Amino acid sequence: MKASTRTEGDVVVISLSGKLMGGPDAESVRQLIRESLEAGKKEMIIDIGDVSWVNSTGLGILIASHVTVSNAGGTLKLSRVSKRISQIFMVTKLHTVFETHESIEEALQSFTG
Amino acid sequence: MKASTRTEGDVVVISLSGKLMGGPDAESVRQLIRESLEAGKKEMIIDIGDVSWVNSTGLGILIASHVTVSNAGGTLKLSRVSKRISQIFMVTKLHTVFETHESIEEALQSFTG
Amino acid sequence: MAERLPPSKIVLEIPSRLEWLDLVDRMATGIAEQMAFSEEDANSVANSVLEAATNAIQHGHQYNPAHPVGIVFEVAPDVLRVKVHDKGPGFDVGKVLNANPTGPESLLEPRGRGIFIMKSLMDEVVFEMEAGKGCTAVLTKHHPARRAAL
Amino acid sequence: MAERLPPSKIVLEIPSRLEWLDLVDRMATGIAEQMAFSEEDANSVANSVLEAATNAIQHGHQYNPAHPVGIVFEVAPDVLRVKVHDKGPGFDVGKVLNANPTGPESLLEPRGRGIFIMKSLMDEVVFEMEAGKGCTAVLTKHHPARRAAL
Ligand SMILES: Nc1ncnc2c1ncn2[C@@H]1O[C@H](COP(=O)(O)OP(=O)(O)O)[C@@H](O)[C@H]1O
Ligand SMILES: Nc1ncnc2c1ncn2[C@@H]1O[C@H](COP(=O)(O)OP(=O)(O)O)[C@@H](O)[C@H]1O
Repeated sequence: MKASTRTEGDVVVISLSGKLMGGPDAESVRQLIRESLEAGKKEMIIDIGDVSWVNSTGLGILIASHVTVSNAGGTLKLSRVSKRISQIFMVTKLHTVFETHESIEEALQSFTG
Repeated sequence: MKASTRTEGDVVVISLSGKLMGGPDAESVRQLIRESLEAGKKEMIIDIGDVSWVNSTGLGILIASHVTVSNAGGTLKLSRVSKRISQIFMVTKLHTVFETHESIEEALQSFTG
Repeated sequence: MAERLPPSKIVLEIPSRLEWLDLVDRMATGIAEQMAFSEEDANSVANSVLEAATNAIQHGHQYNPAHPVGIVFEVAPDVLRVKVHDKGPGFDVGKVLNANPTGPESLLEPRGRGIFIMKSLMDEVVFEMEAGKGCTAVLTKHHPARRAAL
Repeated sequence: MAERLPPSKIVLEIPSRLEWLDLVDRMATGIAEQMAFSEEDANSVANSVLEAATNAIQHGHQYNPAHPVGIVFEVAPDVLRVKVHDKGPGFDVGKVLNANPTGPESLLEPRGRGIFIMKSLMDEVVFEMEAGKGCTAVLTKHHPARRAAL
């Protein structure tokens, strides 16, 4: 997995690509979330449009991120969830946990709009 | 491998997709070439832009097609040769045998223009 | 009626490291494609085989790269059976097989979804364990179109 | 200097049918990607391993699906070695190893390019044969970036 971040207004966009599967991936994402919160940014989007697959350990990373941001009084949304990943979200009912958007733009607008 | 043909003016365009690797693939291509020649069409393009890979047995299919069409007094050109396939063309010097074009349109124009 | 061929057997072996999981995905996806499964069923197969392989690496072998994880794909026209084998001690299937990680009290747990995902997406999930022989997850997916055609 | 790890071994076994060659391609491509080979080198590896596997299926096993083709990928940081094994009788390497299918008299031959392609694209191609044990093509590709970094 590779990760990069950028800031759009008050919103931090974290873009992940590759495979999301726990191990070292967990620490990289945790780090990015922590840095954003420390910088006072509490509105975040994780874009997973370029993630080819997620296993349940990778789901754990997304859940932990959601919990950390929520506990800090912020909001985490996801964008560009592939059919393959949304299959797992449906089965595990995690679609009731994550607000998801078709595009990064749509997710940004849901914060600022 | 899947194959489909269409006619543009006097030129027959044969579009291949999938993997080109001999076996039953050879007979399908041979059949399409034969039908074209029997219909009096001697200008042909084989488009391989959607072929993910070719092995040397698949190369044999392209060579046999070239020979059949040339012997009938026609011309066979190729379009959309991927980097991966052109690597094999260079190494085997088959790039000196096949006229190749970046797009089907360019190949068509080289016949009609 | 066409003669029934014996299933084609495809074998993959990877060291117990997460970095090789992507090969498991590529194989599962390639085989599902060759069998002409629907996109949804192909996703089910790939997602489930990844879960079983992840468990074999993590729980079965504790990431010990000296122990390879063995994956056997048995391909028949109307059914795919995938066996994911590790040399580990196995586990108490009764305890986890009926776990439901979708309830409100476990929905935010970071773990405990692998077997549930396999069970939800495959037609059959069985664990075979034998002392000294390790643990094998056996995942089965029928090909609905092929069954209807028989 | 980092400790030299033993090479990771990845094993694939397919029945001797052309329809499974695409799995060989997916594996070779996935491993080359994981090793961070350049696109050109990854193409060299995938194209060459496909040629060796095609020969094992066609010449080694004459498409007999009961004989699996075994492919072992040995991955080290700076080198990939791929062994493609069949149970066939082998062949007279001397006769074919120096064949040049690019001359004017053979340029339009439909066959006889497989070993030449492997030799052109890999750093080393060796055939190991032993009576009763079959034939193994051993293909080696060094990772130039990794070598430079040592
Ligand atoms: N191959 C295995 N070897 C040993 N234990 C396993 C294996 N697969 C699953 N388990 C046990 O079953 C539990 C539930 O597995 P799973 O549903 O995949 O969730 P998770 O792996 O996130 O804990 C694991 O925590 C582990 O204790
Ligand atoms: N694995 C093998 N087992 C037996 N014979 C082989 C094998 N690989 C190659 N050969 C022999 O070497 C010849 C040259 O192989 P190659 O260069 O790949 O061209 P082609 O396969 O198109 O004939 C083959 O025709 C065959 O006789």
